[in-house]
Amino acid sequence: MFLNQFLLLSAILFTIGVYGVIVRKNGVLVLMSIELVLNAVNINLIVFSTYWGVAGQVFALFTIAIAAAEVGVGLAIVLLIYRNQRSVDIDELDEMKG
Amino acid sequence: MNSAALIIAEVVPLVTPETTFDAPANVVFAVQAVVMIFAALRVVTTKNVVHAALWLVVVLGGVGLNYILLQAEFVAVTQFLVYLGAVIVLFLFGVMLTRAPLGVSDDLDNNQKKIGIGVGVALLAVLSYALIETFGRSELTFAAYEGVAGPNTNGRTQAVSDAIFGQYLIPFEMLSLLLLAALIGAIVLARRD
Amino acid sequence: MMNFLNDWGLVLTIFLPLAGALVMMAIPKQSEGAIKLVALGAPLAAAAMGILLMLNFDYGDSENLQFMVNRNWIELINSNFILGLDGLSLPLLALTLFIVPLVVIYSWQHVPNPGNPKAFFTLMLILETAMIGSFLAQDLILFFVFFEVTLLPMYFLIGVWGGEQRRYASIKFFLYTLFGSAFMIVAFVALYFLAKAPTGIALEQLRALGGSYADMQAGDPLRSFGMQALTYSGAAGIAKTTAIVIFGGMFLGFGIKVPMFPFHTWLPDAHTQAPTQGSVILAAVLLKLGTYGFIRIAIPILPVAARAWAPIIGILAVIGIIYGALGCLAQTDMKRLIAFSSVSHMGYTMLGISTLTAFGLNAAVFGMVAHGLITGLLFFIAGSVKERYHTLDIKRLGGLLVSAPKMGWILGFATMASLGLPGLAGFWGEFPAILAAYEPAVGLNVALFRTLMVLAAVGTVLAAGYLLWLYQRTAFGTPSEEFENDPNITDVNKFEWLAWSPIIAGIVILGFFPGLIFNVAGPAVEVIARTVGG
Amino acid sequence: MWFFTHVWIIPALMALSFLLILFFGKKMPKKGAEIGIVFVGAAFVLALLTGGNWIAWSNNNPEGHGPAAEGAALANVDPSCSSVAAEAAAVGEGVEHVEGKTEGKTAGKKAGEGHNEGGHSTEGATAAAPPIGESAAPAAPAAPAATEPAGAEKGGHEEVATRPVVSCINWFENGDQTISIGTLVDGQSVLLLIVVTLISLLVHVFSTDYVHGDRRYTHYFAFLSLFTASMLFFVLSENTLQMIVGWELVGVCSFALIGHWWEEKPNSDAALKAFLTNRVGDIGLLVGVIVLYFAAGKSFSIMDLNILANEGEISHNLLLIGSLCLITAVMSKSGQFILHTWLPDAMAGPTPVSALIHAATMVVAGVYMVARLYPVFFEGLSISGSSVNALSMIGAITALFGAMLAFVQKDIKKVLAYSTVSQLGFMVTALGVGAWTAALFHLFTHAFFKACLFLGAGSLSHACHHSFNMVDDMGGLRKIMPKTFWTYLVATAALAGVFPLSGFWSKDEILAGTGSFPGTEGANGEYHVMLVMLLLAAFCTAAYMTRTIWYAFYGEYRGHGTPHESGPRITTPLIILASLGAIAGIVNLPAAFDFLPEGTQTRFEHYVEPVGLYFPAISHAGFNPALAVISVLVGLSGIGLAYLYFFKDAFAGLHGLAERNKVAAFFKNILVNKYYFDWLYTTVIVGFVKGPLARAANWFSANVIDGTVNLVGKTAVGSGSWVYKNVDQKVVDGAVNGAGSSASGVGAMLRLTQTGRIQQYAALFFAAVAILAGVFVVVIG
Repeated sequence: MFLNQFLLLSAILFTIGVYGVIVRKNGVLVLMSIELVLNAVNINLIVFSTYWGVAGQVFALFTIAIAAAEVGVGLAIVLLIYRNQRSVDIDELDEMKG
Repeated sequence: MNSAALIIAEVVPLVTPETTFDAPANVVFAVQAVVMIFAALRVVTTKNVVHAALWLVVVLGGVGLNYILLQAEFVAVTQFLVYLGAVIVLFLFGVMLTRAPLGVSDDLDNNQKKIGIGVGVALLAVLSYALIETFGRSELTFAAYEGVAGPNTNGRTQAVSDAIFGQYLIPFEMLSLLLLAALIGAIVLARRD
Repeated sequence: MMNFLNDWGLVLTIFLPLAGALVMMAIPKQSEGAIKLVALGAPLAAAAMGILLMLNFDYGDSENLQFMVNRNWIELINSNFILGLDGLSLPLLALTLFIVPLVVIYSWQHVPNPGNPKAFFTLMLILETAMIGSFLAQDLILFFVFFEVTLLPMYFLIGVWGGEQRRYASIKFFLYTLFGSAFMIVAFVALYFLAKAPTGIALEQLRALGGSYADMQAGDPLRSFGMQALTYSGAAGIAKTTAIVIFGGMFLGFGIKVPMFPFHTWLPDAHTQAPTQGSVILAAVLLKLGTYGFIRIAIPILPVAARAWAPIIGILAVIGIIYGALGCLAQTDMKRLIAFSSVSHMGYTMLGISTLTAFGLNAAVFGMVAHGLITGLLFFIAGSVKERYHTLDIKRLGGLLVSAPKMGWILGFATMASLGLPGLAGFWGEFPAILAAYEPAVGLNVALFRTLMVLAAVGTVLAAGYLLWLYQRTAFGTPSEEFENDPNITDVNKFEWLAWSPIIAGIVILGFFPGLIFNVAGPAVEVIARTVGG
Repeated sequence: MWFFTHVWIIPALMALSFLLILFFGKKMPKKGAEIGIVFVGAAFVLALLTGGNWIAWSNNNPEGHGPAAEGAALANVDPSCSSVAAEAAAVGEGVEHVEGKTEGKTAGKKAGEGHNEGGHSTEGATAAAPPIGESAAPAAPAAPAATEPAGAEKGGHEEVATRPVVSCINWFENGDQTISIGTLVDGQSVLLLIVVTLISLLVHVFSTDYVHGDRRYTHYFAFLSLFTASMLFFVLSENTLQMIVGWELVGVCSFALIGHWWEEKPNSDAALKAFLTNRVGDIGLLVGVIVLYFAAGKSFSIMDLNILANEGEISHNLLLIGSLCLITAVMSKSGQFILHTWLPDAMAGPTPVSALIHAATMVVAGVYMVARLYPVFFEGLSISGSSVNALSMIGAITALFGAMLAFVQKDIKKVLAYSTVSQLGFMVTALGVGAWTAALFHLFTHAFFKACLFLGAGSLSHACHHSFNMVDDMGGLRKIMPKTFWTYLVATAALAGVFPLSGFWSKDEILAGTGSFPGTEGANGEYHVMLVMLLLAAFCTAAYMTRTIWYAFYGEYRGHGTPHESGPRITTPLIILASLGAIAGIVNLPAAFDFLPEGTQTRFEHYVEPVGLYFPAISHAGFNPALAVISVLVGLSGIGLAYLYFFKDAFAGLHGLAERNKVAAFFKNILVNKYYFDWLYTTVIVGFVKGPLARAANWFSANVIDGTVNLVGKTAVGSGSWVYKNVDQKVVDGAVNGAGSSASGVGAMLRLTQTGRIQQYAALFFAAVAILAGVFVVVIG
């Protein structure tokens, strides 16, 4: 097997995730896209761990844990926003409106 | 050789491609890769929030599969447990609690599709160019595992645990703190008052 | 004593304010007195430290870094914690240490809405640490870190304590600069990978730095973020085109900060929306990070590219001068006008830099300090005017000399200083820059630069135009009946005196003894000019 | 010697007085006036002492001949100020090329005295070649007996080189150059030193009464001091950089004093106009100084510059460019056409200020600068031997047209203002035609009688409830204000050039200096046009001054209230100035007056005009009786005609002619509207913008240059706002707001600015990352 087949796969996932982050309006969906990105990263970590020793795996684990935390908090925020303005439409978060 | 290559050159001993092509692994990979990509695309394109969550399940599962192919069983297991177990459930709760339209709704994307695509493609192009430039057809050898890995795979898991509780103990503890903080934070945020 | 300074002088100067910030965190919100004391004490301590340094600074040897601190930092990328003070950093260090305490004094009773002095001053102190750090850092990564750290406090200062449009302005400011610095860091990394060890004397100098350079052969990859090392390497081993691209990255990073002509639009918003203290610090110090970066990093490290870029920089600078002036003429808001005048004035600084001559660079350094003092003062006054009149609309102001004579005179003074009146600091930033443009570094297009010189000279007229126009509208005449006998409109109060009189003194003193800066920065910039063959 | 090296004390005194008045003035019993007077008095005394020393210093001059002497004369130039002078002083290999010059020069002077053909002398004076020098030298004894002794005498004086004293300290180092600050003391600077301090002192005294009880009495005196300080600083400058500083500082003082009563918009407008117009000229100053800085081998030092320019070390073109740039500066500061328009408006300031700044001292700064850097202009404009050049042309035009404008003014101060413009034109012309001494001499005399006239006008308005409108608010004050009347009369006569008052002598020298009048010897060139224009100007001058006298002092009182003679603090300065204006002429009697005792002629020339390496070999037009007579006649005829017209009602036909006769009306209009060439100008340039003829009429009445200035201002603001609105806010800014949006059109942009910001930034960010990575990987890799 080649390195690249995994790396390219993760690259694709990553890109898709980015696309999602840019395009999706619904907060939950944005979070999901972020998950995609994180997983892409994890794949890379693991791939290189095959060269580099288990450190890569350890970090992948960390990432997973942190991702979990992030989702937790993220969803909580989304929930809060929803409660405040009855919508999770990020577009309507015009706090930074110019 | 480009400079991205320089970075890697320091850490990756490039391997001469004497091909040890094992069919099953590759076949499996090919299949799940296709599935994953499709699923991932659906995640970001579907008009139904719940479906998106479910497609995400597929992707995450695929990722887990990848880990196995890469002989990182422990991580794979964690992936299944944490993601498929916890995260997805979380997501579904989120969807439910925020009363997201359970059915099809056309209002999930904003008006930046074009840009999104543009950026995505550009990004992909650059990344893949760099990757191909750098690794070309270099083979995947599990060099790092040789030392620790006997025929049984416990060795690797053991190595991982050694690493976590040895070298990376402090980060690990930090992590636990972080999780705690996240927990409290989530509660505080979501608490209705 | 000397040893102590050598080891700790710079570190303390940088981190005393930060320490202050930490202390402040421990103080409860309510006890404002204590907070203000700390807020004033920390910068003063830093200033005292700085004065000690300047007293022990060897002015005969100001082209070399002194009080060097060099510790390992990030071995993996061979980036070290290097600090150093030379003739180029010293004036700017002095400027920072000078301005911040005054800002704090001014804030004594002017903490802008929505109050909360604790947070306000904490941010201010963090900001000072970051600013001083960027002027003293001698390692690209270290510099970058400080450079970026300046963003956050300023972002919050604008975003929380700013005017109506504050959110927009703060985001704009943040993104613009971040955008630029993204290019900058890429340029740095590229240098890290591409720079090679030079040959000849430069190699000797490089080796003399010791550490990983001690036994380098010509052509070895340098793998370093150290400014000195990179300067000695002088972009050896980097193809000219590549060097030009890298310089382009830095150009964006620094040029946006300056701000140079096409990238200036964040400035008026940021200034108009920022609280007075924010504007003052922004104008007085933050903008200088850009120009400083050009002189300290971009030009000496990439001399060849610098020569290629010089004409572009020069042209943009002059466009900035004229354009900024025209922009001023179009303004109806006092603060916005001053902000645009910064664009114009920094144009002179950049023109001086673009000539790549010792004279021009020296003028640039002086221009930075002068502009820092003068525009700082102008923003102070604008703030006080706003506080009294609750508007900065030039049409509605007027008769300031009647309702607040002293403030009117001070405004007049600042105006005169700003339009480059000889005998005041502003002149020494402008005239030498124009002069240097007559004979730019060897190899640059003389005809072009002489044209630029004339245009820049025309710019001085426009400057006089808009500044006097501003002064006539605001200070002369009689106050409009809406402010006829408004009790709020009082003359300069004691805190304002405390904050302003040092600046005024500074402007006059520098105006009559320009040597105070020229002689210190001269040798340092001369070395740089030599590296680019100016 | 002490005085020459410590002359810096004088400006320092005034600066000190400024600070004292500023900080303690309000607390003083006399509100700070006394401080000013004490200090300026002290300064005046010091200046006088310096002057005395200078005369002594030039008298006990070691008899020296030839280049060695000229080099040695520079021994008192601090080497750290002027390297060139230093090396010249150390007489060495630099001598050879000095040789020919000095020979030729002295020879030229002799020839100029002796021979009857100016042409040859000019040749000798400029061509720095020994052969001509030798050919001319022996010719001197063979001159007519009448002029010989004088000639020889003069020659003897001339050969002794002036010994300027230059001392300086290191101001700052920039790059590799050291820029110094210091003082240059020679006849010229000492002269101005005395004039400035004297007039300033008198004005101070005058003001204590005139602006008594003013809103900003203290500030007024503070700025008077500051002005005096800056002017002296300028006068004593050792290098051109210093000159710029002084130049601008006086400018700012004039700004502050013109706008002294800034509550009224017109005043502040006038102040702005003055400052901005001067700024326009300052472009020329800056550029010129820069050019010359590099021309003189990266040195600001006046000595370096002059010596190098003088010895042809600097290319002619550089000098030409430099001098032309500086001429722009002169045009603005010394109110020459076409930048003169600020000067009449500047009369919005208090009258003493007009007298001090806008008549006697500041406005001559331009003249002074030209005189100071004379070699630059002499070589650059190749004044010698030519018949026209930019400087003289501008001067002559200004002199004539300014004088004509003075006719139609109702405001007495405006008359005087235009008269100043015209007289400055005289000086500039003089410099332009090479009559250096004449120019300085006229500067000297003019300072006295013009200051006297202004103060007189002030005294008048003081009596007439601060009105300056002589046509409507004055008249018949002869009896009521005798002191003012007589002083005013004397000064007028001096200005008109009535023999033997000072004005006659200086003006006559200028006229002779044009070298155009047949039989004039030893002038530098033949400037025929100039001579004619100057004569006309002289005529007008005499006439309009008579007119002011008529309106102010004769007829019956037309104002309201009962006027009264002003107090002693006003009249004393008037008397002093008037008497000085009357007698000042004797200091420079023509050399031809050899019936007078030995050593009474051309004292001014002898002490003021430098001789040596740092000054060009100008030659001096001899006194020409015929020309003198003519100029006096011209003056008198001017007075006479005006007298008949106003006093005796002669040519009754002419009275009110303008009302009846279309033609006359037309010509009057021309003057009222300051020449219709403006009209052509405005109609051509902005005609199509103007619209209906009704508004066209307004345009006519507007001063042409004003029109253009406003036009420029408006367009500047307009384009500014346009650029700001469209480019700045839409394009550049829009590019940011709309970043990441490929959507086109403002509508889409607006929508974007309102929604989806966060994600835009995300998009922006990732796009940037992509691009960067691309650059990084592809390009650099």
